[in-house]
Amino acid sequence: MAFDTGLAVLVLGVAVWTIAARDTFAAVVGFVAYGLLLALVWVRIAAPDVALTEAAIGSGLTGGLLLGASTRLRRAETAAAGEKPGAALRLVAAGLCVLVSAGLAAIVLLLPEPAPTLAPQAAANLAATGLGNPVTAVLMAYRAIDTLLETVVLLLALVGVWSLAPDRVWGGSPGPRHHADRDGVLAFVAQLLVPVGILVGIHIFWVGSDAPGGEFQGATILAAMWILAMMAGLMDAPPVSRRWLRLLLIAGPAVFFAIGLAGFVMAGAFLAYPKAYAKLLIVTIEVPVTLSIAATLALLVAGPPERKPQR
Amino acid sequence: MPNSTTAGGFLLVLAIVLPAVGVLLSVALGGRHAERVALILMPVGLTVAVAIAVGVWRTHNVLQYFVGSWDPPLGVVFRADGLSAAMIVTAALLICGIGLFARAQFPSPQEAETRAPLIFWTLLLAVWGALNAVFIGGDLFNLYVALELLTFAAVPLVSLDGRAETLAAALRYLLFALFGSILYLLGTVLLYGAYGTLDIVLLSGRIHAEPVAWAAISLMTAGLLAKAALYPFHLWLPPAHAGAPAPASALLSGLVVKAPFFLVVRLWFDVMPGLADQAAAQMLGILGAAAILFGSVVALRQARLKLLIAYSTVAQIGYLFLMFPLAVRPETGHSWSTAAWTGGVLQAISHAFAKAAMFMAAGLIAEALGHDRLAGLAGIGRALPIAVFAFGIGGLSLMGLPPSGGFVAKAMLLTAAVAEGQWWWALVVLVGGLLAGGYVFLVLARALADSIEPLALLTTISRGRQAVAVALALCAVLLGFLPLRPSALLQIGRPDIAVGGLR
Amino acid sequence: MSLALDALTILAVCVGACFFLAGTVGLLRFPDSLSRLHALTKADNLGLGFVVLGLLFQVEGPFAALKLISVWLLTLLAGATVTQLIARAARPGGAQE
Amino acid sequence: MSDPTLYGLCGAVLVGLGLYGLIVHPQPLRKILAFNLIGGGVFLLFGVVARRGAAAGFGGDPVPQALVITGIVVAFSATALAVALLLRLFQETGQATLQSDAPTKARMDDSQP
Repeated sequence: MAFDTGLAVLVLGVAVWTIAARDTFAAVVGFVAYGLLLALVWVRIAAPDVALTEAAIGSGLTGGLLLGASTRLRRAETAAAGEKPGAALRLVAAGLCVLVSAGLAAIVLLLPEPAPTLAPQAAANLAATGLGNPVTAVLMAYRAIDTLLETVVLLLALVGVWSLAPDRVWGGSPGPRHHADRDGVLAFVAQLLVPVGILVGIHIFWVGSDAPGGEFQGATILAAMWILAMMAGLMDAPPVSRRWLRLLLIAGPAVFFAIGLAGFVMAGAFLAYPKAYAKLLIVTIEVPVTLSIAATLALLVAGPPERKPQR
Repeated sequence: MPNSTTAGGFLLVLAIVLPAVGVLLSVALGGRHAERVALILMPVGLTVAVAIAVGVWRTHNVLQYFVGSWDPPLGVVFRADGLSAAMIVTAALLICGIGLFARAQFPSPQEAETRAPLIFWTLLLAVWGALNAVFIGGDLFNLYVALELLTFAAVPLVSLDGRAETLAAALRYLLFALFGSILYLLGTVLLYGAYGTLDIVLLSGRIHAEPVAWAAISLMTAGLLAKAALYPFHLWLPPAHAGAPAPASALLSGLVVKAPFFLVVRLWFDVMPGLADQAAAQMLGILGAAAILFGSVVALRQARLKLLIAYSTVAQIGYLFLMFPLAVRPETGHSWSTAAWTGGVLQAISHAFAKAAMFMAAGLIAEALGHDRLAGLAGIGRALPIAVFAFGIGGLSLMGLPPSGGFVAKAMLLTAAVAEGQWWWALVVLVGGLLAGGYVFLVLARALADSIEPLALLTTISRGRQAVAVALALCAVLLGFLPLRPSALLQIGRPDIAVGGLR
Repeated sequence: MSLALDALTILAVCVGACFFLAGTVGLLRFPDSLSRLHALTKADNLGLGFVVLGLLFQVEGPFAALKLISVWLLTLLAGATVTQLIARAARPGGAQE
Repeated sequence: MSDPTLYGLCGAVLVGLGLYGLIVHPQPLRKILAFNLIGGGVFLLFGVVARRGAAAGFGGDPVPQALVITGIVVAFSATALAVALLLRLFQETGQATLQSDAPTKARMDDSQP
């Protein structure tokens, strides 16, 4: 209990810092710490799968993205900070927010006892999916449609990011070219870390069917390794018009749709799996989905094309 | 309510899968083929939409699909009632029209892939899939994913031309939309915490009038209002809708803002039927009235055609929310509540057609003149008569003059307001109609005036594109021939209102 | 036996915590970036080393032990790299591409 | 007070804090940051709901836990899109603000839609 109270206070403290800090860069650093602490909270409330996702995506990828943006925007940020609204408006806003928080807190205290839960149903149907991790069963079987649409959401976000490229660089590569400094620290660490990271990513993905982990968490680690390799200059970001890249991006959702539609024939419904092959089919979906998500996440961080295509 | 997949339920799956697969194909095949993918899918998707409507009409019951054969609350259900069917058909017709209209603006490149066509055609399909997902979603979290899908498909359309002001408009739109989504999600969390299900039908059976439910519904409604750009959350809409390319404006103003409205209707009439609070409904009505008056007055003062039309969207969205104080009756089965409900939904549909037609006409005018300043419109009525005609009959529906869908919709709201003794809403409807007449005539008077010097058009505008605009405007007119009473199709799937409602 | 192991664990983790504490104090109190980094990395690497050492007495099987040791090694690697990069940026004249 | 309730209260405060940041910060990047802060709070509330539903040998209800994973990924993609828009806006105008649109207005009048 004491630990939990301390942790909650720490989370709140870092959150206040993130909002109140004068410098945007400092606020983002606070946000990264916030994400890591939240991951710890997720472990405390018995959600290790979420903890992994929060640490990898919520804190890691989002933090990296925002850190990069805040350094690029540093000058503009300080200029824009002057437009802060007056004290009266801030007071009204503070009042409103206290009200919202108080209302939510009251509702948390009012939540029914015993709490409604779908855990028994999720457990009862677990055998039909061949999986051991109920969270993966929800993501890949019971509510597979959410995950399927999710992969399309990710793809659309990437299309949206790419759409921001100026026309003259369309088809080119995202971001500045990072030149490899073969003796540099970053290149050294990338050569050492990337193979290990890929192994860890695959491991996290693979154990996901029975233990904490899964395609989103594994894919994030793979994406991070790709980003590291690009930053160290070991490999360049691919031009966005490359056919293999496009196919890699859609492979996951495409296989997901294909097996989902095959469910009409095999199991009598969209996204249904015949019991005997359920686990096999789920893994068949998860492998390309993991690769596609990894590529999408890495390219989302890399941003829109900025260099002219070389023809 | 049947408790398993109904015959024809697979059509609902197709309504989502077809556009989504189209998105994947466009990305994989690249910008040279994206247009073809969309053009092939348009008639197929339209057929599916009509088939869904026919299915709902013939069985006089909801179409339902249990995804993966999992029963709710564990699984996710797609459901199409009469309202969904009407919206799906509207969306399909409009998407087909917008697709045909956009061909000249986003042609497939001959050699290397170019940016704008790839993005436009991919996102057009994405918007379609997302809209269908919203219209048939039976699960609150699945609807959240569908809403996000819609946001990510719609926002890049705003900044397709990459100008600084459209980038700013897109960013502002995205921030509002994300704010709306997170509030919606928060409400969903509270509902699950209290009732242990996200399925709309199960939830409607378990929900009580208690603080948790009030808080959840208020949060979700507030979030959806931000996405629907109801006053005072309208700030993002005019620059975004006016700055986008014409086909995208038609899509955004005609369809995309209707999705959050549709979900507010779902929440108020399906998730908590009979629980809705009169005071809260009056509040929504007041915001709607403010939107009508504010949007119309600001539209009158615009110097640019597309901004004028965008502000008119702000006003017309206001009408949608007048249905809440009139249709929300704790004692259900009152025939006037059904009339107001139907009026609101009809307004959403007829505005979709009319506004899309008007944005298309404005786009053509701007393309021909090289600008869309109202002051320089003189003579355009002679040069582009068909486009101006489309604008005019679209405007008919906005004013609520017969024969038009807007007339039927507004007449129903009006009669309901008078019959229920809430005459102040009737006043708002009438004043709003007058103001709409003002800004439509403002444009028409300028366009039909003779120009002093001969008008030099930058390009010739094909008759085909003008015809698409007219066709959509005529759809809005055709809706005006619907009988002036609650529509039977729209009532399918809502037994609680239909009891005493259908004459 | 298990009591002795527990005692060893507690001892090692406490020593590790002391290093963390020292490192944090250094981070807060030292005047410039380079000496802050100096305090932070030395202390943290040793601190985490002791914590991992302490936990090694509690693990079941060699695989879990391997995992713990690789956590330490990876942190060392990441810490060393980031320190290098920050130090380079903080050096008079700034980062050189 | 059990620990899920404690974290539930924490989540409630986080939502309020983020909301405050979203309203008062003029810089879009800070708004994006605040949006992520709210997201963390909402997800935490969902996690508390999951923890309260611990049953059938599971430490928490797996359904909300899975939905949170989906939500975190959606929030990340939203952040990526918003950041990309903001950086592009900065490239074009040299500013990173949505408030003072005075210079853009003048151009809007004579630019073609």
